[in-house]
Amino acid sequence: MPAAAVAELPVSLFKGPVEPDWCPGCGDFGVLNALKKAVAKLGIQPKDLMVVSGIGCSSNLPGFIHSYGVHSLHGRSVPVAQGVKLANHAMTVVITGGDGDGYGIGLGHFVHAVRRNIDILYIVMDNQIYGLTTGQASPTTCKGDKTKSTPTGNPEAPINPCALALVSGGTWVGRGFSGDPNGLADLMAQGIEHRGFALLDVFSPCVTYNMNNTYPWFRPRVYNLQKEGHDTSDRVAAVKRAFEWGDRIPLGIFYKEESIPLDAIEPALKKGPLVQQPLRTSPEIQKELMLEFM
Amino acid sequence: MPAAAVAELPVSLFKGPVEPDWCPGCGDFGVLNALKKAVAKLGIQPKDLMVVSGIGCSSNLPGFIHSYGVHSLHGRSVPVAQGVKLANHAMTVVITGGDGDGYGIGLGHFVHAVRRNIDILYIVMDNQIYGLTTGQASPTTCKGDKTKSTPTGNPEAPINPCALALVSGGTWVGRGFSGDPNGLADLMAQGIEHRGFALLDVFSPCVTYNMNNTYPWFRPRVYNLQKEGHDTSDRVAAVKRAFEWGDRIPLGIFYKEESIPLDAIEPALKKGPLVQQPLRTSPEIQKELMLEFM
Amino acid sequence: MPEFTLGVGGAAGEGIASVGDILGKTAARLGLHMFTYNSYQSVIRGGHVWLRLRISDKKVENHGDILTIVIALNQDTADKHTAEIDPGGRLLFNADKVRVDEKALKDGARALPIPVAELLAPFGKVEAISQNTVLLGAAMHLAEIEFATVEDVIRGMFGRKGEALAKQNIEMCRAGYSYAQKNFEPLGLAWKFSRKGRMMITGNEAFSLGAVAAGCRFYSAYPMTPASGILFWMARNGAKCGIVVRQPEDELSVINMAIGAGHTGVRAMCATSGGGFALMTEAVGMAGMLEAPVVCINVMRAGPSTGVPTKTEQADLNQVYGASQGDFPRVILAPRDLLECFDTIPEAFNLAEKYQLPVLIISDLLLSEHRESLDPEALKWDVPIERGAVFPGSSNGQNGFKRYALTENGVSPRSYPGTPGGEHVAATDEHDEQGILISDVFTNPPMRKKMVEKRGRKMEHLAKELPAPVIQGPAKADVTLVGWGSNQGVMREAAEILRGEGVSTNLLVVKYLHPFHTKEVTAILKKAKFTICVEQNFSGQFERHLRAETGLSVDGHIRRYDGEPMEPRQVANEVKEVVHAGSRRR
Amino acid sequence: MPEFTLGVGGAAGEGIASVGDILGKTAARLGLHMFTYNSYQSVIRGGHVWLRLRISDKKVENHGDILTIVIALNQDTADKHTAEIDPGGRLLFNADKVRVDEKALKDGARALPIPVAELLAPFGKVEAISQNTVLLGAAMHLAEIEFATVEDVIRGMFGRKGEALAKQNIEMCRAGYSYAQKNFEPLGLAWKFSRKGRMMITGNEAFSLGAVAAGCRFYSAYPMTPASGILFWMARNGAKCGIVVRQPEDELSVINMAIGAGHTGVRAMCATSGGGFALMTEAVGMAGMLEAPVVCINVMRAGPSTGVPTKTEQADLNQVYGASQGDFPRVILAPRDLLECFDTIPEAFNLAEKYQLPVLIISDLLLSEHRESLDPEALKWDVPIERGAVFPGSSNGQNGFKRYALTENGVSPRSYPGTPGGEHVAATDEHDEQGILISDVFTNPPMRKKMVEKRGRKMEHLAKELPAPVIQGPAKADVTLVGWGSNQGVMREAAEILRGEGVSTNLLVVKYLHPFHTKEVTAILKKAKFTICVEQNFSGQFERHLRAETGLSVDGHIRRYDGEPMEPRQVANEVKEVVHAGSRRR
Ligand SMILES: Cc1ncc(C[n+]2csc(CCOP(=O)(O)OP(=O)(O)O)c2C)c(N)n1
Ligand SMILES: Cc1ncc(C[n+]2csc(CCOP(=O)(O)OP(=O)(O)O)c2C)c(N)n1
Ligand code: SF4
Ligand code: SF4
Ligand SMILES: [Mg+2]
Ligand SMILES: [Mg+2]
Repeated sequence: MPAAAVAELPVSLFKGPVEPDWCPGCGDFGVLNALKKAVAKLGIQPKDLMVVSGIGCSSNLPGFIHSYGVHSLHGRSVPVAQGVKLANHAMTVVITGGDGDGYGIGLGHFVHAVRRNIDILYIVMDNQIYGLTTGQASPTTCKGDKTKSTPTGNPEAPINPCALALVSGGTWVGRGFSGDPNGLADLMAQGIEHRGFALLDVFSPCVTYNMNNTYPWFRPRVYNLQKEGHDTSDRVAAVKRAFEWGDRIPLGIFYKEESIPLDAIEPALKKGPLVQQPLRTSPEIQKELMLEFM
Repeated sequence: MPAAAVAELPVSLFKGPVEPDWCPGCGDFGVLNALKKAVAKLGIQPKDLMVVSGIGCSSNLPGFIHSYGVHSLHGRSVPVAQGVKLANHAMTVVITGGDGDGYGIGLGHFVHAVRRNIDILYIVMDNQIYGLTTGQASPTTCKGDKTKSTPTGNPEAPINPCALALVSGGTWVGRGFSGDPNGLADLMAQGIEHRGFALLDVFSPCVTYNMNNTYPWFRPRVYNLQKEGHDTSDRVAAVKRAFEWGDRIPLGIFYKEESIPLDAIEPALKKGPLVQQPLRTSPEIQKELMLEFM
Repeated sequence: MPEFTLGVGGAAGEGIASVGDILGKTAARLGLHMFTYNSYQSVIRGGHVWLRLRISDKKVENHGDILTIVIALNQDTADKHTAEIDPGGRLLFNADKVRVDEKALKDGARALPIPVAELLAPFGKVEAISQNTVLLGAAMHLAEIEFATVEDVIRGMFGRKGEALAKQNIEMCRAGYSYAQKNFEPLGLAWKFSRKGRMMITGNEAFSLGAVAAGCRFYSAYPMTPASGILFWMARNGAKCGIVVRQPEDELSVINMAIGAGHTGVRAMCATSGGGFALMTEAVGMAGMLEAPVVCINVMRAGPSTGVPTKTEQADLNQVYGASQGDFPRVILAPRDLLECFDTIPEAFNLAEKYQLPVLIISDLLLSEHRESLDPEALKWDVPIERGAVFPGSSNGQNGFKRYALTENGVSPRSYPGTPGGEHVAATDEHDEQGILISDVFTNPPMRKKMVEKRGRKMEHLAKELPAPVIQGPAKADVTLVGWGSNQGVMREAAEILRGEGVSTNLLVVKYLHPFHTKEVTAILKKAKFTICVEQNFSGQFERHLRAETGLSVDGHIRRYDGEPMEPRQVANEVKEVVHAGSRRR
Repeated sequence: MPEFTLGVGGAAGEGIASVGDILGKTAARLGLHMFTYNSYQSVIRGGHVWLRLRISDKKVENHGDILTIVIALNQDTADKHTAEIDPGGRLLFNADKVRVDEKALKDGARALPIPVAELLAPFGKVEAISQNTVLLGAAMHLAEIEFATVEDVIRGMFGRKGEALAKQNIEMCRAGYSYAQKNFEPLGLAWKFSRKGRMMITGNEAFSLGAVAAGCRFYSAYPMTPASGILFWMARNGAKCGIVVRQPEDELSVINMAIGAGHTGVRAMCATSGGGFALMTEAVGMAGMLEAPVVCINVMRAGPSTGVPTKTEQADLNQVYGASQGDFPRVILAPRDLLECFDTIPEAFNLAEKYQLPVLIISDLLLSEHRESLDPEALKWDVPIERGAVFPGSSNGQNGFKRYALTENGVSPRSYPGTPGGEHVAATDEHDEQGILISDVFTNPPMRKKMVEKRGRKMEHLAKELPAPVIQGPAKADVTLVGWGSNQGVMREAAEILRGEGVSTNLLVVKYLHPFHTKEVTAILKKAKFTICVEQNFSGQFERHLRAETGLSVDGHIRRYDGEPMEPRQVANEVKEVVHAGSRRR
């Protein structure tokens, strides 16, 4: 991603063609604003930004930012984004989606993308509910919570996305809160600058269907890891922090390490972005390929 | 599972209708033998045992044991088995499969099954390779290893199945080695007796396609957790152990806790196995249901 | 024949559905017939929601194409629908918020402002959404619906806990009603209320009740519009009906769980929409190979891909027909009306278990989500339950049970897991009679051939059981409309309109898509003078299916694919155009 | 016309493939033609592997149905195949291990024991597998294949590093050769070696080379027989051809990655078999809606479900045709021979990019895995590369680029991500010209209709580009064989046999399955006297497709579904039976 320092851009440059149609007060507004701020600050041109999403309220985000975007299938944003990045690794690729999209139907792709470590920032608007389909339990819905699909309380334990990324070799794992827009923008900028696959789980309350994990519920509970001297190079310590839930819930960077992303070692990308490579192979190579069969 | 103590059965009772067609020396023989031993010891009748698998060399196992079995689709053994268990929770349900099947294409199902905690033992014959399709990299193939699909070395980091189960709320997580048949049978018996979803990852070398993780490679490296005073009630300590790889590789039980499996709290199962429930609803309930619409 | 259609429009979240529910339920209780269709968008708040509720004293099978009363909850609705109101119709609106362009009204239609704020003043500070109840009250007066029954319905909706709330709502509604009584003439519908209590129910709810009647014991689903209604019903009512209800991580898991449960001996069902069904296809083939019974509903919405999730279409036939690789037996059923939603589920389970195969049901947003009145006596709870050949068990504890015995009709007795002496492995690899793989070690071509044929034979036998299609309407007619599934409701009324206009019309609406009644349908079509295929998609998937199964092409077609359901008058008019064009062509 | 067919049989792991490779390559180098088909099982060691290699001095397009020389590497092979050897043929076997029942031999066929242990004695302790090389040597003598060229081939196979090993193998081979020279008469084939060097290549390898010629830059796949050959080739050669090759976690990821790459402006391809394709179907619909180019190959194997993974079948047509919900444009191509495997890839990419849609290629185990000789000059590396309409960029950095502009031919210029001024979101929800969703807030039925029609128009224009099908053989004939894809090879030879026997026969083999040449095919079939559909499946999927597209039914059919490919003589005989039965019916 941007190697040399570049000039900041105005946030307004990223204003999308239509206004977001989220419910008033939805956490996703904060995520959208923070993302615009982050890319503006990093000086990434709209043409060089690709925002990929799945399906869900949160996954509508690419429609609300001026840049390239793919609004793909429910659960498939992660493979689509990896294909985009490998095809043109000069672009900044950001995935934006929901907890159902990424941790439910898309869980396999997510964990494998972490270990594959292609240079992408994955932002999950984790509202612990299926918003767009009007309020069923998601994989991060707390045990016992009542939803439309669990009217007598959810019997399943939630997954722990940050811990999953941490034990799968994640090279950058963080958590934000859409109630803290500046902190969030800052985390996004760091996640984009990180070379490798970065997971940013964001508490982005659904004000319509999740009456448990609301802004007022989060506010007194969240604290900043970086303010408590957490060692971001200690994976086990990071897992321990990721287990924290209840009275104290950590935000910030759990773990980071220098990494060489897959797109930096892939042999076919050595000569530059794939999309810029000529389509013809040389007659020498053609001959070599044929000779193998003779 | 069997509440009262029952008589052991002869292992020969579980002899399947055909001889296994695995390559001579394949680790899966050890797993098959250990499984027969475990169920014989626990006194589970063949009719009460259901072995579910996906597709792969390892997934051929149900064909080689006398019991009920479903040899399902590549990657789908886990949901099929959950359906079986919910339909008849009086049966002992064991899933047997491979690393590609369970941790590759089936990863999402695996992690979600862990958090769902239905009473099943999941045995993965982890040979760190795709055997049946003749030797491609699997999700547990080590970084740098050469395979048919990675002739210049695998650029992706392996996943850590035990750690994944541990951070997803796993209530019983263990690891065995087919080079230690007695230890393996014992782990299987414990995994079956555990009430909840139990993951047993088993090093089961592929002698044909994996020349890195061989019996001689494992033997000097493996050690027994239980012999080193590991605290199986400490989840974070278990994660730390699961990270160990290289000179010292732990076997045994990483973590266990008392749990109430989902099949024990599911309201529709309170009256006994679903398959034994009558199919008609009472006229009172029918009336009640219709009245809701009037 | 008194009848009217009410349209209620506003943004999502403005309480449009509850207006429809209260009025619809009231009508059903009074013994009237109703049909409602809600046109909404894939957005949680905002957008333009437009619900049409048709009420009549004879049975109605679609939302019609008239518009008698419009309740405009916002300006948008007034702007969009004022001009659509029939002559003689009425536009009700909140005089404080909405401005109406009276010039847009048709002759004889009238705009009736309601001073909502004034009427709500006695209630103190209330939520903005309350306007819907006031306007509903006014509409009740216009439509001459008895207020006492409305009171009952509202009370019933809030339940015991909500008595205070119910009371407030009733009074708000009465405020609107009384205001209208004082100021406006009613429509003069001259109802005769039979007071025969009817249910008001959606297609998805009818599927759910059908599942209960069938003895379904396992339901799994992942949320997806327009199939989610079944999941909602099941989540609320499953436990009391003895049904295990699970929402797993994705549709792959959904159907694989259901097949696992079905294989184990319980009746298992799942449902989804097109995109979710795409993910299920591999497992449909598995059910075919394992010979495991499973019932799966694909509720179509406007595609392709995510498409228009809240709009209706009939374009998943190719997908369902072609689901999964290879040749294997499957059944495809397309219920044609609300009652068939109920009846089809026990039928599907009987076929699935007797023939040990996947039964795929095709519905669509229109059929699954519309609300309609239904006689409670019409629901046949006491359906026959046929479970097919089941191995009773034996003391033989050895290998050798022939799960896939080669039989004359292709059906081999199943052994539910747990049955002594019936131990076997059900495998997706090709296998012999015992279930032992023949893909390994020695691929046995003669056995392979026998197994393919055995599975194939099931279809021949099954086909004989299915009721043959019949012509609806006069045996001979100038025009024969041909269609499938949910379009029946609009096709029947279109035919009636056409007959009223002197164009003799009958119709053939197919429910049994596969296996297909090739002989019977061929006979019908060969006799027909002019055939028109009516379907809700772009490419004519059913028309092609018909040709594939019979070799016959229709003379013309009517297709709609903008997401909105067809309307009877529109279809009738198009039929005339098509016939005109077709006869010129000849 | 000298020709012979060698059969080599043994257990998996006994080196059967290498016998075929050495002899096949040698023949190709000498300027002969060859075709080999390996019949194996889904097991890593053991089983019965049976490879047939047909060598001729004229082009051969199938493995034939003669059997001249058999090499029995184990007892099983001798037991199974002794009786199948043609009169005049030879059975070579290891005298130390295998017993032959001479009575089973046909008249004039002979069993020739080779004292393998004795011949290998000079080499010291060698692996058991070495018997294959000795027996191969003996076969070379019988078939009069020049030993010097065999030497070259073996040396080439072991490469520079394996010189010592190569030498040992050559000497082992020579031991068998010399022994046979001394003891047995050769077959008397009287070859004339042109020494025109030919390639020996599989269909999967031809697909791979075709991808290179097309400028494919991204290949993703998850291992699945019989498509894995492409992945193996790509993994080994991708980097040097500038192709990114990835094996992700499953087929869902495979195709979604490829679509992401294709959307971004590189030519992206993926391949799988039926079960994997089932998982890909949802994304095929996504490509249709995003209007993203992607090429995907479904290499069929015997189904349903896991089926018989190492056996051939043509039963995925329904699946590919019906892949994904809704109506959207797609192209389906079925290459009919080895060279078309190569040619079809550039063609597919041109269509995919010019019309911005998914192009689905159907192959099968027979076509993809068989090895055949091929003239290197036949490979057209310099194919036209047509990328379709691409937005060049502009300085306008605002919203407003019309990615989905409504155009006459339905194609809207793409903007590769990274292009200034072309920013837009490609969405799977229905959208307007700019790509803004029309599923939210206000569903816009007129725009929805326009977009469905725009996508639909692409197919009409595309259809005009595709070469029309032609009759092969005489223009008029008593029998017209109709088929598709890989069956062409066997159908052509069957027709030749029939013509030789006085039954005038021609054939129509369809490559362009969708869009379909309805007009042209109808004209051909209407002119035909007696049509027989030949396909490798149970239900007649192509026969039904044909009827769906033309309304025409064939007069008879020949189907095989035991997993083994058809053979020309078998087909010719069945044709006569079908004609006989059919004309009696008439
Ligand atoms: C294959 C498939 N299954 C189901 C759906 C229906 N669906 C759309 S959004 C969604 C859930 C969204 O939840 P989440 O990702 O948490 O997003 P949110 O709306 O909460 O932001 C579902 C199940 C779909 N579009 N595709
Ligand atoms: C959907 C699908 N994709 C691919 C395959 C092909 N396939 C069969 S087994 C296998 C891998 C098996 O690996 P693993 O699970 O590790 O088992 P092993 O053979 O190593 O025991 C694959 C990819 C398949 N059967 N189905
Ligand atoms: S439903 Fe929830 S997640 Fe969706 S827009 Fe509304 S508040 Fe946001
Ligand atoms: S290939 Fe490997 S995993 Fe498969 S049977 Fe042989 S040794 Fe076992
Ligand atoms: Mg969510
Ligand atoms: Mg493996």
